[in-house]
Amino acid sequence: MTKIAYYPGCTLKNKARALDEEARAAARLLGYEFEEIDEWQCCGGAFTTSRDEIATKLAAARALTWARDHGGRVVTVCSACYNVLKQTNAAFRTDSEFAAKVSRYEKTDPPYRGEAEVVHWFELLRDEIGFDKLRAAVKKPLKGRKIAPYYGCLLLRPSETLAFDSPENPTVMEDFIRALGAEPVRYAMRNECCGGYLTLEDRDAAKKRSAAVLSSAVEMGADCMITACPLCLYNLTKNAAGPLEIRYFTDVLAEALGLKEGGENA
Amino acid sequence: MNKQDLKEEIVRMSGSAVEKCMRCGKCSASCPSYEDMEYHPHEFVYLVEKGDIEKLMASESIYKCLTCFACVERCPRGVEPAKVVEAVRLIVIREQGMNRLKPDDIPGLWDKDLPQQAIVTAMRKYTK
Amino acid sequence: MQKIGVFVCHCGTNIAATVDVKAVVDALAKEPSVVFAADYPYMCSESGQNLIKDAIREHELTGVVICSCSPRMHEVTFRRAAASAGLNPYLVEVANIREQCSWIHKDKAEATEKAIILGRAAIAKALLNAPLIAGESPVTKRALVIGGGIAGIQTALDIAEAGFPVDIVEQKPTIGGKMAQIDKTFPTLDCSACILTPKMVECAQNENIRIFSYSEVESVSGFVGSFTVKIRKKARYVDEVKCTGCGLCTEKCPVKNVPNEFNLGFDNRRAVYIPFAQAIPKIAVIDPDRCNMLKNGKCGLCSRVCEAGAINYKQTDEIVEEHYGAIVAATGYEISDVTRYGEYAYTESKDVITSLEFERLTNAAGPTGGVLLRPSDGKHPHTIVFIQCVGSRCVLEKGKPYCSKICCMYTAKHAMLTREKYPDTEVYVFYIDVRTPGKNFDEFYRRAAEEFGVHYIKGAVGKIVPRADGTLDVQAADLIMDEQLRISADLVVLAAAIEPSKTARKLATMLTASMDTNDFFTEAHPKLRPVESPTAGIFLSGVCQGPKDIPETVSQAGACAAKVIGLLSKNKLTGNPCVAHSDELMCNGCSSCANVCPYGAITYLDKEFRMPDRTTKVRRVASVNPAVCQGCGACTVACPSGAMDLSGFSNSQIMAEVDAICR
Amino acid sequence: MQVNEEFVPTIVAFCCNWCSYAGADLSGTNRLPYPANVKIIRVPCSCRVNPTFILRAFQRGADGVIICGCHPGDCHYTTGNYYTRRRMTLLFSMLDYLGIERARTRVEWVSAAEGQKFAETMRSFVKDVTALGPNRRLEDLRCRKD
Repeated sequence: MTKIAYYPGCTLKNKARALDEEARAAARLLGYEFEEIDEWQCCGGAFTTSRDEIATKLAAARALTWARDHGGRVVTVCSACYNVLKQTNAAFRTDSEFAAKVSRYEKTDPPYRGEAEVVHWFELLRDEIGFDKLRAAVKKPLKGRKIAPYYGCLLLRPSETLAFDSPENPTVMEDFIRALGAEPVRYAMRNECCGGYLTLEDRDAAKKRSAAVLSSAVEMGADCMITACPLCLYNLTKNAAGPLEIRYFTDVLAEALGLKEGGENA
Repeated sequence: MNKQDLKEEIVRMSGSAVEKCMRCGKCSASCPSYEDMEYHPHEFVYLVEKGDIEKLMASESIYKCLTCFACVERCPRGVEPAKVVEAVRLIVIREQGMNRLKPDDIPGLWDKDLPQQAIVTAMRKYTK
Repeated sequence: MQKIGVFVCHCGTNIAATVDVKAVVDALAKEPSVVFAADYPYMCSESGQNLIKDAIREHELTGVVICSCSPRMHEVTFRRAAASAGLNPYLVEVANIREQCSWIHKDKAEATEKAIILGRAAIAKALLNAPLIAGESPVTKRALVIGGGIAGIQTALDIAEAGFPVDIVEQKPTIGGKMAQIDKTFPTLDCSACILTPKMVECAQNENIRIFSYSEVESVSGFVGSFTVKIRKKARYVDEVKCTGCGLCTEKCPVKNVPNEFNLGFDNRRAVYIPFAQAIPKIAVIDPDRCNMLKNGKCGLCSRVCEAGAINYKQTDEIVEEHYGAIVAATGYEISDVTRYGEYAYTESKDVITSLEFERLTNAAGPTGGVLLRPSDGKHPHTIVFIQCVGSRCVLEKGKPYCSKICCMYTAKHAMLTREKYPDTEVYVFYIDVRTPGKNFDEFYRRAAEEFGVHYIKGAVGKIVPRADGTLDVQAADLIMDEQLRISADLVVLAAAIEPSKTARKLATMLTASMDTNDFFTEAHPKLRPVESPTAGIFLSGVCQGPKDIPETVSQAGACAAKVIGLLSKNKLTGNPCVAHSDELMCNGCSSCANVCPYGAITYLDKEFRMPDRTTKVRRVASVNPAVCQGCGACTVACPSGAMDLSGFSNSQIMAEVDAICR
Repeated sequence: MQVNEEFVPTIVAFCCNWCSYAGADLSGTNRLPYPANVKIIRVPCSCRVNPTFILRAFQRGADGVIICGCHPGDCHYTTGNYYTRRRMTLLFSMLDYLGIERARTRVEWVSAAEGQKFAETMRSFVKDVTALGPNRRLEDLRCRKD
């Protein structure tokens, strides 16, 4: 069992409890023990790009420092946490002024310089566990299911910093779906924004975004869509009514691994 | 702040090289919020380069950007328009009394399925 | 006693605006051995040169120092002037006070001080100059042209026309290059093949031209006037002499599913093939990766049907060694990889194609017989979107920072021809700028918009969404209308950036010719020597030097040929006298110098020396062949005993410069 | 000698005639400034630079020495810059042993087309050497100017 620092994030402890529990259960089955970071704080959901923003990046900085001192890596499940942690980490690596200010304020010793690695559960699956091992671990292959992967923006962009996958034609979720025995549906809107936080500011505008994503997937014959982001899930279910079932990727993962009793529902 | 200071402040905050823009419009072609904006990504870059920033500060467009980074990803010149939009918005909301979203607004926007993430992200984007 | 003359140039205000020229003259006049110092507005002008000549004669100067522009600019001018006044030209030194001083500094005091120091260093070096006499080397009167596209063809034809033998080395089985794949040419709309193939035939028939097709340059050694080149003739498995080009083998070959490179994979060829009908040489070639006989010995059909008995499965690569006086690089270009721009869905839809693919789809000799059909379903497209600058003018890692120059015009051509041939189509062109400098170019582009109703839209495409019904949803910005557009298209054509051939970098290393950061060959001077490489004897033709269209390529190819002819017309070349020499008394024969010499210019002699006690002793000592030495100086540093030195850049001279700068 | 803020180091730059010397000319043509205390010595190839030249420069009071050659693989004489790289690696470790700070010496590859890079390289080198202060370790006091 490999231990790895784990950053659950706010939503996984509340609205998206299943996302948290299923991710951990699947990890255990595949040989990973998620070790929750002590006293983690909410990442804030968005990385503020402005260089003079320090305070909004402190929560992520603390988690990263903890991860450095506990195995050197931190794994996330939520796309937003992944994005914020990884962009903050990059700021530590490239902006020495920012790094120095944070270290002075936090009194980190030795000063944090971006030594930790931020990985998403998908990256762990792809790069370490391998989809072959996942395929072998699948107890109930999702045969005949046509699943549309929804990447959204947070996992992919900015690609220079995140280096998660190709920003325009990513493949990791397609490979993941194939490993579970289902058929991935390729549709062009898989990397376009769902409307994000705009739903609180201008719900109608957010609806247009979600609708465009959904109709593109439906048109290509999907019967289910998976995402790693609670906000995407909310927008796609709440802001755009459609025939498509929207699920967390951990949900289909748990199902295929036989971690759910009988049902398909989350 | 005068025009030049404001421009320099935005360039410093965003780290964006607005003068590298060659006016191709790929940012605006990529923008999912285009229709909901009065000023579009390429105009943000252009107006900041010209130092004509008050117009942008007064516009609702600064709240419509999703920071989805499609423009940043596709800009062939490495200009990063989303960071410019964010810098203009921050200049506005950092002023006293200019928070776009107030904690008191939240109950009115609440619904039972709304994830915590939506609220924290919106607070971060729309408040100081 | 040395007598040095110092001449400081104003270069109009180029130098004088930032350097106090009079102060430099005054300071340098005080230097030891300086007997004459003067300034002049333009030292390179005739009267400036006369000033130098007169001073040499009048003051019996033994050395001259010119403080002026870069020696790369006018060193030759001043050396010639000195020579005409009876002074050995290698007694002239140039201090670079323009490019490396006045042009980069603003503060006059600072720049003046620096100019004085640079002048002192030049004086220190000049004091240690020795008269040098350049040797001569012969010229092999044969040229090599690397690349058989229109650039290489035109250069070879012009050289051959002047009476010199010339060889073309082409890596593909036929000459013709990209121009052979193009349908029509702008701005006249002549058929590309109709104007190219006569030139290809002329190459084959000209007695002075030899074509090494399906061949590559393996190695290059030597220097201007006498290069030795090894050429690898790849095995075609077909006897070039016996093959008549009848094509029977290509009809009988059972392997039918090899993607046809000439048609960019839109159709298939056989394992034995002739690239296209007008190929030169028209000789079949067997693809060793696909031929069953070569892979596992099972087939041999082509051999059985060949009446000429030309098939030879046992053929191997052959290395030919040849001597040349001049070498022309004409390696051309490739289409850059558009898959790096995932938003255009090139890998996601067959109906997103590059412009070169579009050429094949509209070419009468192409896979569709010249009828424009969608690659996905073979249907006639109604809405066609052209996207300009795909990868060009992109400063990101994946792109090309330069303008590819030809795309605006060929896109206008494609759009115009499409509208002319298929009036039921709607054609859109997304552009950033339409660049049409060239004779009749802008008129041509305007005709596309005005007479043929092509919709030119100022803006870019952000994303292409392939739809379930086979259409392509093109999401774009119209910057003039300030709106986001959605066009449902049947076909999208990407004007992909062009990039230098992938083989160019390797070739440049062999030729020791320099390249820029984009892998285009660098010219000796961007304005005044545009078809020569800084490496003597290497010439540049076509796109390998920078993006250009066919008319420009042909003109440059001719210019390049003229330079080659000028070189080959000479019987002797004056060499570089700044070569290494060894002090026999100090040399201990250790071979360190010979080991580092890239030219094999150093040999060893057993020489008899008189010893102090009147005995004689035979010692092994290094000897430099001045005709072969190129003067790099690697040996001077390798020599442990300090015997090896370099004329013109001697150890003591460089030390003297160091001392003068640090003084 | 006092290290004061006005300290202007003496820098000797050995530049290959085929690449960086032309690159320096290009930075001039493009009016890209770099400090005037950089003085260039033209050599036919970076491999012409004898380690003794560098020692001599330090002995005569230079504060920094930079050698510029063609990019690996681009040498006009095919392999000269590889010799430079090898020789200078050895020399620099010897200088290190002698107590000459590593930042006082540099080998850089600058092509004839890289005027911008030449100017930037010189600016950054001068900045590094200025930060180190005057070279004392190898300076021959008899050669001192003041």
